[in-house]
Amino acid sequence: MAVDGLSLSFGGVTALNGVSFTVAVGEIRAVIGPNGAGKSSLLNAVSGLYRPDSGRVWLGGHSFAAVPTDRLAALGVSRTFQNLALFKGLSVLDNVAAGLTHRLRAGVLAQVIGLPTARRERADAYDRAEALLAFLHLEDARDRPVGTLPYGVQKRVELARALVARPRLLLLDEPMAGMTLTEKQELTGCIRVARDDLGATIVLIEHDIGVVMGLSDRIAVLDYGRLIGDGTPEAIRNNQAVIDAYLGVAHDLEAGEGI
Amino acid sequence: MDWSFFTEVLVGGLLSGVMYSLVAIGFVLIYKTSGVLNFAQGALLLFAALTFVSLTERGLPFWAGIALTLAAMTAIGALIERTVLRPLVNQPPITLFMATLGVSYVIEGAAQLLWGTQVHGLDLGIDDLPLEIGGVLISTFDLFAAAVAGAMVAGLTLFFRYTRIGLGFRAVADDPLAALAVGLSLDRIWTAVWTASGVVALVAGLLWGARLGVQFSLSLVVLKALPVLVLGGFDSIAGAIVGGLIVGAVEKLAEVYAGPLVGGGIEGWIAYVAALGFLLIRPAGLFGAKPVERV
Amino acid sequence: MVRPSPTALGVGLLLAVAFGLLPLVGSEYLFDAILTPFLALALAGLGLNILTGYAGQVSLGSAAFMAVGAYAAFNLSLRLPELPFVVDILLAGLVAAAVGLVFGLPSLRLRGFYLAVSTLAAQFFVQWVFNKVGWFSNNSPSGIVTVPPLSVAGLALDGSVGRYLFGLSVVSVVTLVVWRLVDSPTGRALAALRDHETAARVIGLPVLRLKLLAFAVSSFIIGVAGVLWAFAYLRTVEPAGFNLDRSFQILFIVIIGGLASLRGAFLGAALIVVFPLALARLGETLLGGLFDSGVLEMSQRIVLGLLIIAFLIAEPAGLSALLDRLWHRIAGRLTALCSRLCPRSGSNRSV
Amino acid sequence: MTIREVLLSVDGVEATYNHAIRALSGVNLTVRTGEIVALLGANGAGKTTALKALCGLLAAERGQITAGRIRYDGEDIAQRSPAELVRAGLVQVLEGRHCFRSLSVEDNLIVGGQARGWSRAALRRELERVYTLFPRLRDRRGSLAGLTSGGEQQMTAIGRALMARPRLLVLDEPSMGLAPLVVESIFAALTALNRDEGLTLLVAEQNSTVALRHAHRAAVLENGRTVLDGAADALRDRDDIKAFYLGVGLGAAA
Amino acid sequence: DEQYFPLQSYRVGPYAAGGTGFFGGFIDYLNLINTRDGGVNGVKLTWDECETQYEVERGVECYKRQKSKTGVAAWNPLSVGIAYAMIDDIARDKVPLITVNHGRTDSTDGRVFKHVFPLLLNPYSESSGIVNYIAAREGGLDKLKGKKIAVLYHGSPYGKETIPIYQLLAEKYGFTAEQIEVPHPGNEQQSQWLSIRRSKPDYVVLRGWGVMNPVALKTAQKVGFPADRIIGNVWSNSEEDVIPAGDAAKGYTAITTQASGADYPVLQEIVKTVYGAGKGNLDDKKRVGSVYHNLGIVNGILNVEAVRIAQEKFGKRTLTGDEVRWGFEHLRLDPKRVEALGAKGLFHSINVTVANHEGEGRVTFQQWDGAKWKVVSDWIAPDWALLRPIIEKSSLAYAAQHGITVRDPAAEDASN
Ligand SMILES: Nc1ncnc2c1ncn2[C@@H]1O[C@H](COP(=O)(O)OP(=O)(O)OP(=O)(O)O)[C@@H](O)[C@H]1O
Ligand SMILES: Nc1ncnc2c1ncn2[C@@H]1O[C@H](COP(=O)(O)OP(=O)(O)OP(=O)(O)O)[C@@H](O)[C@H]1O
Ligand SMILES: [Mg+2]
Ligand SMILES: [Mg+2]
Repeated sequence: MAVDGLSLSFGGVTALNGVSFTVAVGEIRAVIGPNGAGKSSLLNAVSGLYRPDSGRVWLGGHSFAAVPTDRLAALGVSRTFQNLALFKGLSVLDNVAAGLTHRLRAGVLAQVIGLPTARRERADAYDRAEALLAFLHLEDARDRPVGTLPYGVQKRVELARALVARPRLLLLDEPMAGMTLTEKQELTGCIRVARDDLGATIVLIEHDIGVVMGLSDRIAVLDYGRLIGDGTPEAIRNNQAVIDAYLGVAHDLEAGEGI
Repeated sequence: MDWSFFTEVLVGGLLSGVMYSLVAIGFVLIYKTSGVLNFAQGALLLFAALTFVSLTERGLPFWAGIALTLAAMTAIGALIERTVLRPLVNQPPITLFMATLGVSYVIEGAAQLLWGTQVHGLDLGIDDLPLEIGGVLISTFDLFAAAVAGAMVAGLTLFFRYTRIGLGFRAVADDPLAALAVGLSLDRIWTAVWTASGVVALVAGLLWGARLGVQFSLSLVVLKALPVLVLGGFDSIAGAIVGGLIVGAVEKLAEVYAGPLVGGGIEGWIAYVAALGFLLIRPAGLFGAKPVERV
Repeated sequence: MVRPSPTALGVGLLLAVAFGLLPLVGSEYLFDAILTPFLALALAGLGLNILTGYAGQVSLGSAAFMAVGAYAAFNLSLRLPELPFVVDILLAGLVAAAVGLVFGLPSLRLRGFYLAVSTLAAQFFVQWVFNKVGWFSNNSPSGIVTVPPLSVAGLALDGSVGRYLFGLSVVSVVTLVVWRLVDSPTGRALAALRDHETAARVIGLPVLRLKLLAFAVSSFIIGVAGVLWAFAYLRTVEPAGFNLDRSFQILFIVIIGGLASLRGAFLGAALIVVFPLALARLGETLLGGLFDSGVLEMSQRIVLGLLIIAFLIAEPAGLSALLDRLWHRIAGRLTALCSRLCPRSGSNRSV
Repeated sequence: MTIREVLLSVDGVEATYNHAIRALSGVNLTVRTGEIVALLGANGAGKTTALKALCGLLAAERGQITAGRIRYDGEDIAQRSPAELVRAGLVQVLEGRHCFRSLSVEDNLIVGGQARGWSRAALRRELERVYTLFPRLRDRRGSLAGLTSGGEQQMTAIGRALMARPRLLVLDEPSMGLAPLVVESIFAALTALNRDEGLTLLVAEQNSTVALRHAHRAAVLENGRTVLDGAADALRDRDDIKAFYLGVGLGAAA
Repeated sequence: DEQYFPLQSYRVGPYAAGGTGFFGGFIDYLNLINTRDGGVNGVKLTWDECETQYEVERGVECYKRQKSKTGVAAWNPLSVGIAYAMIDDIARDKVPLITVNHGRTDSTDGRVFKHVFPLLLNPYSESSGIVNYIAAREGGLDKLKGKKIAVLYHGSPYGKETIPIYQLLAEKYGFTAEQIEVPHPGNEQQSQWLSIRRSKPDYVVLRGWGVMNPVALKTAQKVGFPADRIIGNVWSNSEEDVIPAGDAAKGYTAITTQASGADYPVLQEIVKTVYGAGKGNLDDKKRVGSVYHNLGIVNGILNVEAVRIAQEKFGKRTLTGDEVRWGFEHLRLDPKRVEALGAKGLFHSINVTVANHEGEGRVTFQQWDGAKWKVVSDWIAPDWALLRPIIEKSSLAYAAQHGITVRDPAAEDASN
């Protein structure tokens, strides 16, 4: 994936201002920056929810001025949202399995009648969903409607839904907000596994610097819609512009101590 | 084409439209503070008109009748807040919508139980003799109604613009839980709004009642108000008046000029179809707030 | 499945009673005044539930689709008498689905009450067409049509029991299909759409197709309910019978019964059909001598309104959820009691 | 620390949702005037529920308190409406950024001050105070809150609560989604308010490191029950306790 | 012995005014017979009300509920929709169905609709009666030539029913009929009346219902159309239709089969015997003698007399429905008998036969003077000869469709 000269503004506000950077295959790419810097807007542009004013988005060899959201899943891209976007009325399992629905080939009638292909597909989907529940330790919540779960658990369900389709590109918008340290650590592990074993390329927005530093291969830093830094965690940690705009004094880093 | 006739139809349509706006305003008030289509508005209208007529028929003078009816509407507003809205705070709009349906049953039943099912005449003392202006007939009654509606809209618009209460209203509709958390008195706001929409119902009920007679069918005038609402936007008072004008004009012109081609009677749905077509271009009506959503 | 679940057992028992026992013991009044309308309305509720409960689109025009189904079946049986009636039903459903599709198009852009009010266009337009175009009512001067006696596959079903059994069979089959549908990935996709449209788009669900599908399937079922209404229940229909009140009645069934719950449609329909009758009967026997029917009726209206509110307050998710909760509580008590009496036998419920 | 009067006491509170799901089964908590108290616990421990319960907001979520007592400022809050509590200075910042979506950021703040009925001038002053705390909000004052970024919404929600000039500010996960600098400045500002104006704070936080650094005392919830209640510095230093209840040590070990 | 009248009444909803008046009058008359005469030849009259709200399904439910009682004499639903829905069952259960002043026009042909009785008037004869009245006002049927009559009808099956007959009458008498629909419920008629104002008809026939009537009169005033050139049909002729219109209704004229007023002896007796004993059905005594109340009373007279006539033949006991049907088929009340019943001037006469279930009722016209109705015409006879062939065409088609063998009146009369 890559973005090239992406600009986007809302009325008077410039959310993105000529942002260009690339994400290599198999990389964990973090995007950080102060609040309102345009991180989420970037993901939204990449997933077609916002239409950039100028610039292009490259996804797996295709270039788009505006990414067609409907084709996103088919392109192997999945994402999570900053403000939970779960299907509240469905159970955890169904939420996760929904991530696979676009793969089903059987038509409505076949599903209703229960043709063998439809049944097989469906069973497959649920098997994979169950496997992910196990992976993210969500088995206990399997049949609960997600609306009644604690915030942190809902975040994990969302991640599971994004992972279930084995995306080639995974866009994560603050997946660890509202989690305890233990859970963050667990999740960090999961994200690594997703990259190493499932071969996903990952773009990660996160405010927990400890997590970001420990997990990512390269970090892009946004401020007021501009890319103000781009490089390895080490380089970023010592980039004065980034420190001024975002990191602040050193002791903040202890937020993610232990990683 | 006969232009003076055209003007007459147009003016007549616009004036009828204002009558629809009168009803629509009541809906807007409730929608603004709870995001719900208040199905009981028709029942409120019936109740208000019926109460007023029955009181004056029993010999009460006009203003005493108005005062007593107002008191009744306030009581109803408070009662609804207490028994319906408070327990259902923070529920999805569809649930509240159903609850207003329940409320409408209760009010309709109570109104008729209390005052009977008879048809009453209502004379507001405004002669409805046609006024001829430049060859175009205009109804004095409609002019009067338009003036009342105009005054009401102006008053409410000013009220919302120059008081902070309007802000509170929108906050409640947006997120009742957060509104509670910041200390807005939902009980007072809701009571006030339901009472206000009761007052609007009284005004609309009197004007419509003078036209139709005070009877059960009065509650059906809400069907005229619904397309007005979607056209103008559910949450805009100005929208209610502009929507009313448009609906009235479209309806009359369509019936008079297109009606004969298809056998007439299209007035019953043309407003809905027109509103629908319009919505496809502007999904939140003319002045309605677009839903604010982002991920 | 090795062991039948309690749900399956319950449904089986219910069907056995409905098909086997009731026809033997029921009276004409029971069939004609209670069960048949109950079945037709429950079916309509089921149809609307797909649209409103599962796909999250509120419609106030259901009665129009019932009318389309009823008049389509009437015209099919009148004009193509050689077609078997079962085919008529399917075709009538399809016609309703087609009309539903057209009036579902705005849902691609509109939401919430804006969509709801715009479905009223269907309500009024369809009623107007049936009133206006004589062809639909076979040029009956009054627009009222009387349907031919019901007969399926050479079997005359024009008695009360026959019509009831016919309705019951149709409802059973459709319910089974609907159950399969909502349980299928497509059904889940509809619910996903309802809960979060953007997320649904992002995970690759065909949002537009799904919405239209919901409208089509829902209208199909409501259309079939219209056929039942006309052929199994009233046998005489007029456009005014499919008015806005009927639409509200159906919506009411769905919401009071429980959105997105198959049981809900039946519970809601039972409430709406049986409750007013029971209330009327009760009022008549208790107070009939004291007040006239109007006063009783008005009091019933008030009671009904209060009940709606009370139910909503007790459980906004509808009767179906209310029953679940009661059942939970009773089951909980029973287990507690049971474990006190016979400490070792654990019970594993699945609800 | 000198013993000060108890501002809030929660006594054996139990709560359920929908008369069915039990969320709290014995929460005890005391907050004294001028204190900063951290409420800690894993996901689903019941922090949010406890905080909603003590602000009278549970009913709006179809929850109910089934046992126990909550006293604020010496009075039982069972009979008080949320609006009265706000007027009495008990204000909560809800979990998950409940902004008024279709109001501008500034209007959100103004609504926050409505319970106080500020005069025009006082309102300006209060707004200024919030804008100084969150300069970002000043830039975005005219935008619809629903369209602003996650962090901006969180700032709006906190600012809105401050507009009511609370005596006891209850914060549910205030750091969520905020950049580290901002978290730091918020806590710094709140601590300053606490120091200078005696603002009492009750903070539920996952980010226990930050929370414990600023808090005087902390309580830990587990499965809807208070399992620990003590001075924050003690907790901060007791790695075993942290490891057990908050799971901090585990990461270090891994 | 008892004879039972199940009443599918409606006292709630949009048509409550009509329902309370009509069923009130009906019950008042039955009460009078019971208290004054001790029933019909000693057979007590009983009844039950079942509220329908004018809804078909409720009417059907009431039918199923009430039919199980013994001694059902006749059904009187006062609703076209309910009547239609009952026709099959009625034929099977063999009980007469009375649709006074309304109902299926073709059920006038009793040879096909054995148990259905649209007594006094059907929509076609009503239309013809109205045209005849207009002709009388203009000074003869030949004066209709070149005139223009607008028919403003309610946008419902009921309203539409007379479209063909007005067309036919227009062709026959050489006037133009402009038929204009008012969509249900009719609370807005600006455009219709503006069209009328433009086309300047000589008369407007108001074929309204419920709220549509006062609105029509008000809107007519608004566009300056004189009320005395508006002629109302039989469901636009009540006090409830004009009172809400206030002054706008002054001069409005409407057809009726029964005059209003409480001066007729039978009404006086009801006031004295029934209301005097506190058993009157109307809450508001002022409505005694109103149009709907009087229609109810006339309907009561017709029902009771049918029972009486049937008793002559079958014995003075509880009759079966089919026996009462026979009574209706021989319901002949000439003006003398009407006078004996204390109803002289209230209604004219009736003459039901096997072939003619309507009974050639005559109509009169009343004008509203702002406070009450005043009769302004003689008893006018519609043009039955013109209508009969149309009716038969329709009824025979129905018979063919439903496999009904058409009865032979001569044979029927001979066999009895
Ligand atoms: N749909 C929109 N309409 C108007 N303004 C928007 C919209 N989306 C984003 N913005 C504005 O664009 C800017 C960038 O927002 P964005 O959500 O991308 O920030 P962010 O980097 O994700 O911040 P945070 O860390 O707080 O989530 C913000 O100032 C925001 O208010
Ligand atoms: N509206 C609700 N309906 C039903 N159950 C609920 C509801 N809200 C919370 N719960 C349940 O109550 C329990 C406590 O949840 P709560 O949200 O209070 O935890 P928390 O400590 O705030 O968690 P988190 O750190 O994730 O915010 C959980 O088991 C949760 O599933
Ligand atoms: Mg963001
Ligand atoms: Mg929480």
